[in-house]
This record gives sequence, C-alpha cells and structure tokens, in this order.
Amino acid sequence: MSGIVKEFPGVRALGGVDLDVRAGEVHCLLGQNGAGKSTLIKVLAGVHQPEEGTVVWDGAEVSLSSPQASLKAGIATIYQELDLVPELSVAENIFLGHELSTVGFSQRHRANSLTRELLARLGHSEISPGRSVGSLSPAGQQIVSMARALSRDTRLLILDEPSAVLDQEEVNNLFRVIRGLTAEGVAVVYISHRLEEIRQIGDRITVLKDGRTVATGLPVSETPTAELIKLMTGRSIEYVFPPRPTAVADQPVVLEVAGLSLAGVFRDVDLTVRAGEIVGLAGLVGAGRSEILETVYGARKRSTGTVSVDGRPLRRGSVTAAVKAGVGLAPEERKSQGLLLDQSVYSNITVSSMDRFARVGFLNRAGEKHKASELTTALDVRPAGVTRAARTLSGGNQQKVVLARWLLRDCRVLLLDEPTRGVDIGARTEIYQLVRRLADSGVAVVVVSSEIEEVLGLADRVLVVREGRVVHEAPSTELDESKVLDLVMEGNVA
Amino acid sequence: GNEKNDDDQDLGGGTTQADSGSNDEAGDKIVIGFSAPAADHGWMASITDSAKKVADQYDDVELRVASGTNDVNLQISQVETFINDKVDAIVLLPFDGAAMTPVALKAMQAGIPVINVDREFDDPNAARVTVLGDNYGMGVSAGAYICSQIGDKSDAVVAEIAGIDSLPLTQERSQGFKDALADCGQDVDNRVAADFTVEGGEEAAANLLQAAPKIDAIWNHDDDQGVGVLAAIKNAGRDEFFMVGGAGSANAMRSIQAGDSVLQATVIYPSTQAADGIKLARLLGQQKNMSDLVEVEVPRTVQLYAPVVTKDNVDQFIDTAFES
Amino acid sequence: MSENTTGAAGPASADTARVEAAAEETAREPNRAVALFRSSAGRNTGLVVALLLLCIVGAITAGDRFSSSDNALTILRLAAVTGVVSVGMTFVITAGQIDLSVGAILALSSVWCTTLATQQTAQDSHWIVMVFVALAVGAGCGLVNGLLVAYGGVVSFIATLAMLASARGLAEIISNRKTQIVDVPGFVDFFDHELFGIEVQVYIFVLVAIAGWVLLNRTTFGRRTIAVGGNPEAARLAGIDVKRHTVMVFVLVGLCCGLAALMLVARTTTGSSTHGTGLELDVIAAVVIGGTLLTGGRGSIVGTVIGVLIFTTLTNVFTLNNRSISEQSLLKGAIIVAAVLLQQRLASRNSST
Amino acid sequence: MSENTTGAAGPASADTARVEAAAEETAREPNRAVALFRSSAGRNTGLVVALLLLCIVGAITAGDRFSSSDNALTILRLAAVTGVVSVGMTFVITAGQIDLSVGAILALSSVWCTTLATQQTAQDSHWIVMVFVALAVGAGCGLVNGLLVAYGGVVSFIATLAMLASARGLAEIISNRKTQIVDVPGFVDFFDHELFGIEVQVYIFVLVAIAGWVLLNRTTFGRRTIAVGGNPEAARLAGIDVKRHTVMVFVLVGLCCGLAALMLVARTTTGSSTHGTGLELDVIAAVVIGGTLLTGGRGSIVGTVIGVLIFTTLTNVFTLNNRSISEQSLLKGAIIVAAVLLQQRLASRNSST
Ligand SMILES: Nc1ncnc2c1ncn2[C@@H]1O[C@H](COP(=O)(O)OP(=O)(O)OP(=O)(O)O)[C@@H](O)[C@H]1O
Ligand SMILES: Nc1ncnc2c1ncn2[C@@H]1O[C@H](COP(=O)(O)OP(=O)(O)OP(=O)(O)O)[C@@H](O)[C@H]1O
Ligand SMILES: [Mg+2]
Ligand SMILES: [Mg+2]
Repeated sequence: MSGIVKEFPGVRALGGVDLDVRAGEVHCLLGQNGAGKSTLIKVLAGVHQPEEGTVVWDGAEVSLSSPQASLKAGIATIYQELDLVPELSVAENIFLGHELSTVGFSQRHRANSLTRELLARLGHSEISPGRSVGSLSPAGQQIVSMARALSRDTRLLILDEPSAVLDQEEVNNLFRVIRGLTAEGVAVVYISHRLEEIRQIGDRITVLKDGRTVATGLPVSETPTAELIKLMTGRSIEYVFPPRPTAVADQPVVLEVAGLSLAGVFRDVDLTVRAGEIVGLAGLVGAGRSEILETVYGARKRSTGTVSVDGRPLRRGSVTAAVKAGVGLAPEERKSQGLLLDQSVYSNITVSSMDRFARVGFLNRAGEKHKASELTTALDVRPAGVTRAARTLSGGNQQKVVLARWLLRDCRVLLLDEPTRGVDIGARTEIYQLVRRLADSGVAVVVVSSEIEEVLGLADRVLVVREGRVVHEAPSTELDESKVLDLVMEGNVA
Repeated sequence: GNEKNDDDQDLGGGTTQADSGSNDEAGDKIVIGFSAPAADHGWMASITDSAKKVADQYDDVELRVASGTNDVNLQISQVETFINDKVDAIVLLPFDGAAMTPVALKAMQAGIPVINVDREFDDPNAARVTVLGDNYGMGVSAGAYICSQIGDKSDAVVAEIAGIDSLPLTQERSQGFKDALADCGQDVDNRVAADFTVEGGEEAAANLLQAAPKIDAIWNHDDDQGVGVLAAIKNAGRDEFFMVGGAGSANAMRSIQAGDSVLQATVIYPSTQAADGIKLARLLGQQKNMSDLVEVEVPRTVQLYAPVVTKDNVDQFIDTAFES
Repeated sequence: MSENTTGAAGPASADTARVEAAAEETAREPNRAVALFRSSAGRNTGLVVALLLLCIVGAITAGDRFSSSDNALTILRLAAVTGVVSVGMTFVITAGQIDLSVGAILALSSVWCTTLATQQTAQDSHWIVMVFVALAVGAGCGLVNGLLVAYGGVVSFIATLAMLASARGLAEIISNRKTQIVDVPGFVDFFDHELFGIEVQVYIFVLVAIAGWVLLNRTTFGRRTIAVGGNPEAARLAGIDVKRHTVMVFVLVGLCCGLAALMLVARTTTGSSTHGTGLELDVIAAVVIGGTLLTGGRGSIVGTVIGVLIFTTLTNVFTLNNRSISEQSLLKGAIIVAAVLLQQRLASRNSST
Repeated sequence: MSENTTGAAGPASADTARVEAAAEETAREPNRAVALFRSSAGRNTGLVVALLLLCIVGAITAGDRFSSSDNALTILRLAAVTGVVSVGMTFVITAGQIDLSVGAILALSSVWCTTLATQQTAQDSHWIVMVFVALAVGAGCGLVNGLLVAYGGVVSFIATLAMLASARGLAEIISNRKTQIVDVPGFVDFFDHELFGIEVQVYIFVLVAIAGWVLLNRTTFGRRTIAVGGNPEAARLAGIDVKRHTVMVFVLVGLCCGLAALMLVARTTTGSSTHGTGLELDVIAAVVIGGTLLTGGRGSIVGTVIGVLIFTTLTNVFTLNNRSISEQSLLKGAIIVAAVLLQQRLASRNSST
C-alpha cells in the first residue's frame, strides 16, 4: 500500500500512508489512539474506499472496492469492534457469507464439525457450534471472530487489537495459532497497544502518527521500546504508575458491599472501599468481575446482599439510585453500553450531570460545551471539538469520553471496567494519573482489569476473583504477577 | 327517454336523456364542488361516477371533485377550499352528517347553496336541499319482504350481514329491519358486520354460516359485499335459505333475474343521489326551478324510495342499476 | 468430542466446568426431533397456550358449532390468505425492514389478473396465465419496494407507504373501481377445489408455511436474512451483498401477495381494488405476536402461523357468540396484550430452567 | 478554560493548539441565530424545497385560488389536528418507540368529552370541564401504553395496536356508535374563535410546535428522550430512568391526542368513534418524512411540521386541480418518494460541504 489518503467529513484520517507486508511475517501496526490504524486496515478490507493511493497485491495493482473483493483476494480481518450477528449460532457466524450449502440448503452438520475443528485449533473446544453468539462473553465472541477469519482461505490476516478482551492465557493461545499460520506463509498484520505482545510475536513494525507513516519496516528485535514510544507520541514517556499515598486506612469507608450474590454468576462478595482507595479486581475473563461491578451499580438485580454508599444502603436494581448516591460506572463495552454514538461528545459527557446545567429543565448548552471542552482538553481527547458525534472518535478516545462523564459528575464511588482497554500508552499513563488524582480527592475507586500488571500497579488493594468467588484479598504490595496468576488460575492460596 | 316519472329515475346517472323541458338548456356557467367519502366500495364509487357523468352532460357545469375521504377533518377542509374558491354550489355527501354541519353552515353563510346528499346534517339551515336515501325504509322493505316469505313460522332463523357498523346509516338500516321483523313476530338471530367490501363480506359470511347451522333468511345490507357473501355461501354449500340484498347492483339484479343463487331479492338504495344533487345544484346556481313541480323554488327535501326488486320486477330496474 | 481440550493450557477445573456445559449442550443434539420440538415449543409456549385457551373458550361458549371439523376448516380457510402474506412478511421483518404495502399489492394483483384482457387470454389459453400475471405483478411491486429501500436509501416504512398509495391508486384506475368478476373456467375450481375434504387454499397455506420454515431455518438465504436484520454492518463485512438481499426479501413478500391475491380472487370470485384493505396491520401484528423481532435479526415462522391462527380464531369465536364488533374490538386489544404477556412469562421461565 | 491541564503530561505546544481548536468550534456559537438557521435549514433543505416545489405547482395550476391567504389558512387549519399529534409522535419515535393508537385515543377522547353527562357537567359549570376530560382520557391511554411498554415489556407496536382496538371499541360502546353533538356554549366558540383573522386552532398548532421544539432541543427531557432512543442500555447505565421516561413520552403523546380531540370536536361540533380513523399512518409518515429516525435517537420537530404541511398542501393542490381520487393516490406515492430522495440528496450535499 502506498500513499493512502482517506478523509472523513472534517477529518483527514489517513494522510498518505505506506505499508508493505511480506508473506510469512507478522507486521505490527503501532500508533496512538486515533492515529488511523483501524482506518488503514478498513481500507485494506474494502470497507472504506481511499481518496488517493494504490494497493498492490501479489505484484499487481488491485482495487478493493468492497468487503467481498477483499475476502476474495484472501484478506481476512478481525475488526476492533466485534462484527458478529448475535442471533446466529457460532457455526453460522463463522461461515456467514461463505456458507457451506448444497443448492442453497445449509450443510449444518459439516459446518458444525468444521467449526468444532476450528475452535479446537484455537483451544476452545468448549464452545458449542450451535450456541447463539449473543450468549457468549466478549472474549468468547472474539474467539468466534478469529475462528471465522481462519475459516477462510486466507493469505493475509489482519487483527485489530484482538488481545483487548483476552487474558494472558488466551493471548498465548492466539500467538500459537498465529505462528502456525505464518509458518504456512500467511502474512499477518497485528495491531495492539501492548508493546510486550509486539515483542513476543512481531517481526517488523510500522508506526503511524496522525494519519501518516512515521517509520516503517522496523525490525522488532532491534528497536528499543523507548524509541517506539517516541515515534508514536513524539515524546518520551515512562510507562509508570502514580505513587500511592501512604495512609488510607484511617479514611472513612465509602463503599460497603456485603454478601453480594447474583444467582448463577457470583456469590458472597464482600468489598469495602475507603475514600481515596483504589481497589482492583483481578481474574480471568468470565470470572464474573464485570457482573460484580454491574450489580453493585444496580444494573443487575442482586439476589442477596447489601450495597451501601457512605453508610446509606442502595435500592436493589436501580441505577438511578446508585447514580444519585454518587456511584459511576465506566462499562466494559463502551460502544454498546457506554456511549450514545450519534450524540455529540459534550452531551455524552454531560448526560449524567444534566441537572447541573439545567434550570427548571432548560439546559444551558453553552455551559455544557464549555465544561466538556475543559474535560476533553484535560484528557487529551482528539480531535478536541466537543460537538462532533461520539461515533467518529477512535476507540481510545471514546473511552476517555466515558471517563470524562464521571469526572464531571464528582462521584463518591467510581467503578471502572477495563478502563484502559484499547487505550494507547500515552493516554494510559494519563488515565492512571487521573484515577489516582480522583482517589486522592476522596473518591473510592474499583478497577477491573485483565492486565495483572495494571491491577497491581494502580490499585492499593487487590481482590482476586475466580469462578464467581473472591478467593484472595491483599494489599497490592504483597502480591506480584506470578502470585496473582496462580491465584487466578488455581485459587489454591485461598 | 324513460318510462317512469319518479324524480330519481328521471335524473338517472347512467342515462343520457335530456327531456325534462327547458331546464336542460344551457344557462350561466357554474362551478359545483363535490365531496364524498372514500370510494371504497361499489356503491360509493358509483355515486361519484354518476355525479361526474351528469356534470359532463352539461357544458355549463364545471365539477370540482375533491378526493374521497373518510377523514372528517380532511373533508371539512375540502369544503373550506370550495368556499375559498367561491364555487356556485356544493354537493356534499358527508362521511358523518353531524360532523360536517358547521362547515356546511359556513358555506351557506357565505352564500353558497349546499346540497346535502344521503347522510343528513343535524341542522336544517346547513343545506339548501337535502337528497336522502331512505336507510330506515330500506331496512323496513327488507324486513317486510322477509316477513312475507317466511310468514309466521315461529322458529325461523333470520340473519343479518350489516355494512360498516359504526356508520349511522347502518344503524338506521338495522333498526328498520328489526322493526319490520317485529311486526311479524320475528327477530334477528344472528348478526355480523362486514365492511362493504367483497373480502369483508366473504369473511363475515363464512363465520356467520358457521355460527348458524340452519338459516331461513338472510338480509345482506350491500350488494357489493354481497358478491363475497354469495361466494362464501357457495363455498359452504348451503342453500336452505334465501337472501335479500341491498343497494341494488347490476350484478345482484342479474343474479335475481337468472335465479341461479339464493339471492331472491334486493332493496334498492339509489346510487344516483349525488347525480340528483348535481342537477339540483345546477338549478339552484342558475336560479331555475324544478319544472315538473308547480313550485317556484327547488324544494328543501327530496327523499328517495327504497323499492324491493324481485324476479318479477327486475326488468324495470336493471338498466339503471350500478355496476359494482 | 468433549475431550478435545489438548493444547488449551487453561486450568483443569475451569475447563472441566466449561466442557461439561458444552457436553450437555451437544448431548441433546442427536435427538433432533425432540430438540426441535422442545426449542420451538419452548419459544412459543405462551402462544400455544393462548391459542388453546381461546379454543377452550370457543368450545365452552359455542359448543359443537366451534368444535366441529367444519368450523376448524373455516378458520383455516380464513387464515390462509393472511397466513401466506404473513409468512412473506416474516422474512421482511426478520431482515429489519417493514412492508406496509402488502394489502395494496394484493389488491393490484387481484385486479390485474382479473381484467377483461387477462381473462380473455386466460380463456383462450389456460387459467395459469392469471397465476403468472398475479405473481408477476406482486413480484414487480416487491422489486420496486426493494430497489427504493436498498439502492434508493428510502426507509422501508416510507417507501412501502408510498407503494401502498400508488398501488391502490393504480388498482382503482385499472379496475375503474368496479368489482371484476372472474369467469375463467378452471381457475376458481382449482383454488376452491377440495382434496380429501380439505380445500386447496388450506394446502397452499400449509405448503407456504413449511417452505417458509425451511427457507428461513435451513438455507443460506434464511441465515443471511437473519444476519442482514441482526447486524447489517457485520453482514456486509462478511461479504454478503446486503442490498441485493434486501431486494430479494421484498420480492419474496411481493410474490406471497400475488399468491394470496389468487387465493382471494378464487374465494370471492372477484378482483377488486378494495381487496386487502388494512391487511398490513393484521399481518404485521400476527408476525410480531409470533415472536419475530420488529428490529430484525430474529424470526419465527411457527410463531407467525400461530399468530395468524390466534387472530382468525378470535374473530370466529366472537362471531359464533354473536358479540358486537365494538365488544370484539375492545376485547381483542386486551387479548393481544394478554397473549404477549403470557408468552413472555412462559418463554422466560422456559429459558431459565 | 484552557488552563486546566495540570497533571496531563502533555507538552505545552500541543495542548495550546488543541484548546484553540476546541475554542474555535465553540466560538461559532455566539452567533446562535445564524447557526440555528444553518443547521436546521441544512438538515431540512430537501423538505423545504419539496414544499416550495409543491407550492409552485399549486400556484401555477390553480393560480390565485391556491395563493390566496384564505387558502393558506385552510391548509394550516387542516394541518392543525394532525400537526399537534405529530409533534407528540416525534417524541415517541425519537425515544425509539411507536404509537399506533393515536387515532383511536383521539376518538375515545372526543367521545368521552362529549357524552351527555360530561356536557351536562360542562353546562352546569364551565366548558373547561370538557378540556380536562379530553386531556385526562388522552393522558390515561398514554399512561396505559407507556406502562405496558416500559414495565410490561410489550413491544410498543403490539401494545399500541392493542390500544388501537380497545380504545376504538370503547369509544363505540360509550357513544353507542352515534355521533355526539356538542352544544356547550363557549366551547366551540373558543376553539373556533378568530384572532387577527387567524383561528385559535392554528395558534394552538404553532404553540404546540414551538413548545415541542423547545422541549426536544433545549430541555433535559428532550435530551433524555434522544438518549433513551439512541442507546437505551447506555442511557440506563448513565443513570437515566429509562422506563419512567418511556412512560412519560407516551403520556405526552396521549395529551397531544386529547388536545387534538378537542380541536376536532370544535371543528366538527361532534364527538365520534370514527374520528381519527387512519390518523396513525398519516402522523407517522409526516414524522418520518421529517427526518426523525424510526429506530430512535434522532428527532426533528421542524421536519415534522414541514412533513405535515407537505401532506396537507398535497391534498389541497389535488383538490384545487380536480384530479381523480385514484390519480391522487397514485401520484401521492410518487411524490412521497420524490420528496424523500430529494431530501437525502440535498442533505448529504449539505453535510459534505
Ligand atoms: N466513520 C468515521 N467518520 C469520521 N471520522 C472517523 C470515522 N472513523 C474514524 N474516524 C477518525 O479517523 C481517525 C482515525 O481513527 P482510527 O479508528 O483509524 O484510529 P485508531 O488508530 O484505530 O485508534 P484506536 O487505537 O483508538 O483504535 C480518528 O481521528 C477518528 O476520529
Ligand atoms: N448475558 C449473559 N447471559 C448469560 N450468561 C452471561 C451473560 N453475560 C455474561 N455471562 C456469564 O457470566 C460470567 C461472567 O461474565 P464476564 O465474561 O463478563 O466476566 P468478567 O470477569 O467481567 O470478564 P471480562 O474480562 O470479560 O470482563 C461468564 O460465565 C459469562 O458466560
Ligand atoms: Mg482502532
Ligand atoms: Mg467483563
């Protein structure tokens, strides 16, 4: 690909990007949120038509005018946003668009057995091919997406942040599969914000910044991390966690959860968070951490137990009550749960604090925009304009918008579910500092993350969740990564 | 020419005669506005068609036909448009007489004579002339005919297939029917309502035949839906009863003439009322009178007669019947 | 196949749990008939119960007049026309669209296939000509709808509303608002013919329902319809030509309207521009009550058929009981809501066990 | 506002640029009137052009008869009843729901507020009693709809379809299918009163439209409506009581139906169970043509008003031009599609500049 230019109304997402991928290599694409990585691969996948530039495939110039054209050429893509049909079964999703059929009639048995093979290859033979995709967890859905890409006769496989919803085990699994593919001569384009993954799997690196190629073809083994970060951000950043305050023990308890259960998902969760404290929940994907947060928040009706904020109990199953009491949740899936995609950035930020900008129900929009621009500037949301639709922001920037909503609200308790999923390194540090600053100002924070390093680095205290139970609780200083991994997998220390 | 002297036949829609004296000579050019409910069944379509046909016969009449509608709000607005337009007369077959009264009054106050057709206003001042069908009389005719056929058979089963049940005219017909049956000690054992369409007639009749395993007589309000009713009867293979129709379509009359179905008779409800209305509107607009009458002025009310058509007299009526 | 966990480096216990769940799910599979019945009965329990309740009420209040096999046939015959269109509509709604023009298309087809000219040709050759005309008109209108929606970008609500006005207008112009009576020998006989005591119309309904079920659940076309309705963007990314598929779905419902027109023409022995007035709401109501999601992505032919039967039986029971139309309509609303609520409660209980 | 960057580790220069960009985007705002005009004209160019074209056609074909101010008032008066309901419906559709029962609610309100008993009470006290009754009936029906949808979990299409049947049935029972004539002094006078040559009904329409615009675009209620329709799950997680809000939206449209019933009662001096038949499709068509998304999350009151005017003007031009009913309906379909396509092309051109 050379000189690719792609413009959206008001944004030049790609301003002349070059990329060449060789057979049998894993080519990593790096760049900050909004750098244009997803857009670039969507051009390759035939989703977007570039305004300028050429794509050369196997030595000949091709026009990838539709997803079909791309797929036909042997380019399979796993998109950043899940692209499955929730109502169809696993097998049906995998073979969607290239169904196995005899004169139009589905060959369900063959599809099911091929699906089983594919899933086994990905190490997930426990997913039944007949199960509907909507009932799978995000991680399960990601695996189906991968199986789908593998089901095609692929010569180039593109993965856009596949590891964002996966835990360490799954990622290792994925890498094994990728290595198998490259050994067969398949080219892979791999996008991730986790540099350590790139080290493990990548061969060469291309770095994008503000829609331009700033470096291409860098060999992974010879490029130091610091240089990559510098290329991506234009500055040097240390990947650091903010320092912890020394004494939170004498602060008042803000959030108190006792004996909380949700039938069939988790049981007997006790959790106290003091003002200024950050509590982390570690665990495998599917352990039930998201559900704990959602139940505390009232988005799910708890079966038993109590939740109180500042000593006052919250009504069961009422988000409104939780928000009134000063609880905020940044949900796991920002697109479907967090954002009003077609609304402006500012109304996404003010949606939970609307009353603050209203007099007898009438909104002061100038005030809203002003406040929202302050926040987007502080959080370094790009582009900074607050009147554009949230849909047009890149994934990481959308996450910041959700955080901004709760910053504005002045919460007592902030529940963060995977707050840095899909967020680039620069912004990640900013988010860590932000969370810490919030805690310092007296907010009780609960963080769920699948990156153990993040939980350990950010939280003061860590709860390890395994199969719907809290199996261990300790100050993060007393834990290290391997210990948490042990707990998460075996739970034997408890 | 034609052999009957009734006003309504004289003004018959389909015929092209012009022999009623000097009234048919060209006068001042006048514009007549016409508004009627949606032509969603044969009778109503025929109302509009015959009105247009009569208007076409006169070079001195320009007819403005508003889109047929069952929405009173829209029909009011159509009349308002005619008033703005300063037409010379308005012929109005209201979807609902009472609802159209205020706007008709407004037209009259603006000096435009309104000819009220079929469904009556609730204020006599709202129309200069009212041409009425006789809905109650229709029910009475049908009931009386059925009485005459089944006599005083005490356990006779009489069924009724009404038209659109929420229209006042349907209620009047049913009332007349009930009253006439009461005179010979009968009552309506099964009653269903259709919607004046063939399809509705078929559906209602299919269910009705199921509801009543044995029937002696059926009155079906409308010959248009009657086509469907007859189809349902044929489907069910029933023929133990006779049927009386309503409105008087050409189809029904041919069927009566041929005597090949359970349909023995039909009660005419003239579909030429609006055509009469147009003729009267023209007379009013040109300040003429009705030449067959001694009166200097056109009368206030003309009520049409609802005769029963049977095999014996069908030849008399079949030429003026409407094609549904 | 539950042993195939080699390579997954996951911890044993977690995997075991998962494997058990998987095994349980697959264990059911061999016994397909049972599974099929369970799943479709499960999803439709509420509807079936509602229909049964209705029948019980009918049997109690109207006795033999309701429970006779004649009456059952009457109900089925009345359900046939609506039913055929509803099967087609299930596809449209599953694909995330709506079609308000079905009644008007039916009217236009019925009129076009009963014009003097058509009937003349049919008499000169064979009544099958009328069948072709009706199906072609239906498919043609569907094609226009589909093209407007898929390539013109007009939302289907508006595009088919426009078609509703235009098709009915055209039907009126062609028929000159007269009821056109059919006298092509063979035509009415064929469609009103009885086989083993049951009318051809009922067979047609049953065949269309079965074909619709197979098409939706067992073919590529059906799966793609669900994909297009469930997540059009994902369908596009998977290489499905969403636009072409949308057009096909509208053509399909158009064909169903053409077929229904033939059935109605045979039943009433007429073609008329008033045929099918208000049909759209009845059809959509039956489909939606049957559990097809108005937002697309989920459709149930079995549900649709039960939905149609509920409505037809309801009218039948009311008529047998000699209730006034006003009472019918008051109660109808209540019964619709009750059926839906029942369906919900039972379905959720079923899925949670 | 640009100084609040402490803690964000970014270098000064980048930050300054960004704040400037943000400021720039907000800078346009002071000139609000212009911006408002630009945005709303921009979004509705196609509609405005379609309406203008229609007026030009009217003026050419019907001359003064069309262009007179009397005729304009006739159009507005006709638009008033539909318009008031359409404003309410805009909220329902923006909130991601639909209401098929508006016509039936209007009928029930009109009947209830004109029963002998109500009229007697009104005569004994004041005609305002009738206003209360009509609004209460409308709001009550809306409340039932809302509760069924929000708390009963019945999809709005079905819940309101059931209400359509029940409310009309009840209206027929109450009125015994008779047209009820109003003779409460003052009532008709008030609503049919003229102020500066324009009827009160037109003022009511204008006021309702303005109030609707303000409510949708300038209040928390409107913002919540958009949020609930755009992404109910996200709205719920952001702390909005989605269920309660849904109920309120249905009550709002119910109130609009009550108000429209009063207007229609005054206009026709009658209450009748046939009032508002088929109103639902007209209203939904006007709202959707006006650019409100049927899937929710975007609504435009200005668009709705233009949509209503397009339909009313169309009928007016047809009436003035003496086209046959069938031709009207044929053309109406074509014109609807043309208007939507025009709107699309112009809107997309406008947004790309
Ligand atoms: N559909 C769209 N309409 C308008 N602008 C868009 C659209 N999609 C992306 N953009 C813009 O294009 C730029 C590049 O976005 P892209 O999603 O490619 O970033 P990315 O590098 O994948 O970021 P992330 O790491 O956060 O996923 C961003 O500024 C984004 O706002
Ligand atoms: N809608 C649902 N219906 C049924 N089961 C569900 C549903 N959502 C989640 N689950 C189940 O609940 C459990 C926990 O879900 P989830 O994957 O969200 O946990 P988690 O610890 O938050 O993991 P993640 O890292 O993905 O956030 C899993 O067993 C999952 O299959
Ligand atoms: Mg991206
Ligand atoms: Mg989770």
